[in-house]
Amino acid sequence: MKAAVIVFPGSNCDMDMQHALQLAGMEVEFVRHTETSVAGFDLIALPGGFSYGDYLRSGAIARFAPVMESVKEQADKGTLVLGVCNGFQVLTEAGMLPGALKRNDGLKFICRPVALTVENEQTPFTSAYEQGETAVIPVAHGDGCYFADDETIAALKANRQIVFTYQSELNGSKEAIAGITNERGNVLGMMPHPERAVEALLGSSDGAPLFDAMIKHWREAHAPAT
Amino acid sequence: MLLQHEPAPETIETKEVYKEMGLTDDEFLTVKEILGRRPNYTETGLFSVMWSEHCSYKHSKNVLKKFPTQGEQVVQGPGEGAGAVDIGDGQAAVFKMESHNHPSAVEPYEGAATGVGGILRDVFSMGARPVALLNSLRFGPLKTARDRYLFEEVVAGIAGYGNCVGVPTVGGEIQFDPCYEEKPLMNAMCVGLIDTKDLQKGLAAGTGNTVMYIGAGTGRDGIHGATFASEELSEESESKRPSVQVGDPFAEKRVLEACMEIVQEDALIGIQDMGAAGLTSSSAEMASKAGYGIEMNLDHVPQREKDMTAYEMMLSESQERMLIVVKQGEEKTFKDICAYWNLHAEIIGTVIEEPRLRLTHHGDVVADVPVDSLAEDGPVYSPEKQVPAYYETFQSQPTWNPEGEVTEDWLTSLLQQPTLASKEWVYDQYDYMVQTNTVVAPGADAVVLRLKGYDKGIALTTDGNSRYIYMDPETGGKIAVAEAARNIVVSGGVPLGITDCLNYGSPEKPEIFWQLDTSITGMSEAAAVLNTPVVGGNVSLYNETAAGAVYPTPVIGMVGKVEKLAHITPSAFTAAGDRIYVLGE
Amino acid sequence: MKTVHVYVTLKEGVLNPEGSAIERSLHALGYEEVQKVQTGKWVSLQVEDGPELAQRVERMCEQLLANPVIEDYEIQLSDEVTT
Amino acid sequence: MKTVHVYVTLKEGVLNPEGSAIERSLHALGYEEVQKVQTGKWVSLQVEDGPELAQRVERMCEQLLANPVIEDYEIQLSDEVTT
Ligand SMILES: Nc1ncnc2c1ncn2[C@@H]1O[C@H](COP(=O)(O)OP(=O)(O)O)[C@@H](O)[C@H]1O
Repeated sequence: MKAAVIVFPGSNCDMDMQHALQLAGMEVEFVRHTETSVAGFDLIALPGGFSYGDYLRSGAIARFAPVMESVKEQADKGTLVLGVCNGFQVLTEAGMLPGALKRNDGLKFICRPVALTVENEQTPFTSAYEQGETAVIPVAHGDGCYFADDETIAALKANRQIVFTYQSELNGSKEAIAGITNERGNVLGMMPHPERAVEALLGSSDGAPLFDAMIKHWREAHAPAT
Repeated sequence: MLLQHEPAPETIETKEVYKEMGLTDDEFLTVKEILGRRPNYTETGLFSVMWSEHCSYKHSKNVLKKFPTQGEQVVQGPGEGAGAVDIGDGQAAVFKMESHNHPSAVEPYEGAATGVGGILRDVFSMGARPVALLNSLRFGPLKTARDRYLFEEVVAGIAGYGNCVGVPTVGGEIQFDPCYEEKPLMNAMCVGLIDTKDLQKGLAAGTGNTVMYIGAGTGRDGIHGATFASEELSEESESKRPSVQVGDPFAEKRVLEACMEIVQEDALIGIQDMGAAGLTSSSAEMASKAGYGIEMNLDHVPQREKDMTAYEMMLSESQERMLIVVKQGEEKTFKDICAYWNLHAEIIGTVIEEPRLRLTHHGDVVADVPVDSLAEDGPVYSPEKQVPAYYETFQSQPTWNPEGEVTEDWLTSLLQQPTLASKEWVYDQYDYMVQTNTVVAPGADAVVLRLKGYDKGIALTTDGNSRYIYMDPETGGKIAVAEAARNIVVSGGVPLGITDCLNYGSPEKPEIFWQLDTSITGMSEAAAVLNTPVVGGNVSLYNETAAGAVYPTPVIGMVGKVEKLAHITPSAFTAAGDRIYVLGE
Repeated sequence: MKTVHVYVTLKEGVLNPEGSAIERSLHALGYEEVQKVQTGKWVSLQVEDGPELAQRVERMCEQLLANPVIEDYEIQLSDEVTT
Repeated sequence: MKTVHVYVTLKEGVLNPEGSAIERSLHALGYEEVQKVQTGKWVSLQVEDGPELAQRVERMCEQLLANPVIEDYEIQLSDEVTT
């Protein structure tokens, strides 16, 4: 399975994402924001960080990077897209996921491991978790308060697009949303950093099933017809 | 604008303009002697910043010689942007601590942020990739709104900058005491990793080679910041307000990534951060260390503001800039790297045989001075010292032994002291996990990072207890080093080396100089016994207001090696029934 | 040349914790009479005048300067030009 | 009741990386004619009218709303009151 990690100026979890994807067994290539094609990959990962310094709004400027056209095209074709933290912010700004991420309610940056509930285990990203399972995964963000209007929230619920929620109040997110997918289910955006939770040595490996699930999904899609 | 009409050399002398710039009468006379004429305005500025306490260590140079600096493990001792110790497998840990006290007292957010920015550049200009930031902070006891504001904003500034650049802020220490009211201390430490063979130096060598300016544009920020950092804080600091610098961590991240590519180029001869005294110190030091001179055409310096003078460009402390020297003819390689990262990369000068710093602007030579006199031949003072009366009193008092039962009230009241209380509120705001190496997170005695691909790690800590040092500088100095070493050892590491940051009041006061001198004696002795040589550091003097000086506050930053990940020892009790032992006396 | 000021605020119904934090701080400082504190950003820019200036600026807002999911914006054009 | 608007900007000469980032981005989007992008905050509040309103607001700015070390501010008073 081949993964692309998009590097914007200011991305800073690009190498962490690479490390986690490689540990899971994927082949990884960095793709710079100036590239115009990101075709031929099985997964496109938008890493965390502060693309363009988070100036104006987090993700607002990155969404216009040349590479983003191609990211959208590939997503429309069904390629898996994973946006973590700043990557999630870019995906909402780009309109690839509904809603927006605004400043944390407490107005401060929050870095700590948090307990999440897996709300939907039937996605290509979560099939290695149990429904309702607790996963402890770190957050590290200043702008992680998820907002969407009531209709959008209702639609997210109806389509089971809410994938992860925080178990206790963290940043003011509506419905305690920590991660959502698009309607089709192949684009996931989440504020917590699964790539920081793949080795017990660092405190938690609860993020590892997310990477395993993507590989499982890919294997199933590429299984030789028997 | 004000500086457009610069005073003529005669006026500088007769009206004693040099004093406003921080030179003493004697120093000015020395400059005249060196040049064989009166310096012009720009030249006076060059000498005033290079001979400021901050750049020349004129009051501390002699006492710093006491520190042990040698050891088998030392890869780079004091003298470069940062020191380095060997951590095995051909790798070195590169580290340095630096103060940003005065800027943080005036504009706490930006002061702290740019303090982090500066220390990062010190480390990555050596070619090392920064892997950790630590800090050491001192504030008043949080009783006034101003103290709380300073505390919150300094922490926010550290977080804002480090988080954005993507280097984890993994530890630190904080003390609150009335002596820091209105004069907080902000010391930042950075640790980087490098393959020892790739270690860079700040050298401008080889006649005809090209001097390039890299990074963000130059504005009027922080003009005279280096001399500002060497003066007591006073009402007047208010009028110097525009002299605080504003940081742009996004630019720093780009400069960092560009430098990581630049240092891999064979055509690179030398690289140095434009820190305090910006273009002046970087150019003069690089040339002087290499035994060459530099000629620069200031017309080519990227400028953010209109009509900047030579004086302003040379003294500007705009952030996120580097000076590099590259082989003549190979400039394009470096321009291309910087173009991708959207950074300026301009050819601004040439290395010359003659050891002089010669500047031209709009076709005129605006400064022409010997580089060594700027970088090396600054004045060195041996101030008077005197044992303070308070010390004599303390020493003559009988030792106090607490009596009575330890009660719960005692413990709770101790734990309520801000200095002892949990610092979670602070490190919750720092991204201490980015780069995914943090094995032992903030909250323990030392932080431990693993090295990907190896069964080993590094342990890091900052320590200092200024109350002890105030009461007894020599013993207190020993205690500071010993505490740092203990923190490394209990985390599973072997202490390797020290970077220090020495924060004191005015060295021109004999009691204060005594504190400085005596505490260095104590620290040196402990460092020698523990085989933890001092490979770098920083001195911040004049931490005073009308209300007095801060306690003598040396801070020890220590790096240790964790030889096997299995050696890592957490500090929390992990299972009921485990036995508890007390080791030592 | 025209100077354009764009004021961006959070939409009604979107919580503005910064406004409330400032309000609390002002009260703590003794300005108890202050109410309804709101905050926003403003962006000013200089653009050459032209037939479709207003529309152009509106497009800049829709595309970049504001996020229509959570923000409203207001545009003011003026002739004053700073140098 | 008066509505007070406070506009806070960075002082001249203070680096405004946000402004430059927005400017570059607008150029990349094809609005090449845009220049001198600056950003700032605005704060609006409602205060009871009174003899020293202007001075009171000025003090709020100095103490809290602006950071006089690096920022300038401008105050506008108006009668309009939003509910
Ligand atoms: N300024 C700071 N930045 C980051 N971490 C800090 C800071 N101050 C304290 N900490 C962390 O909080 C923990 C406890 O700090 P402290 O109360 O100073 O304990 P210690 O006695 O071990 O120095 C340490 O792990 C330390 O790294």
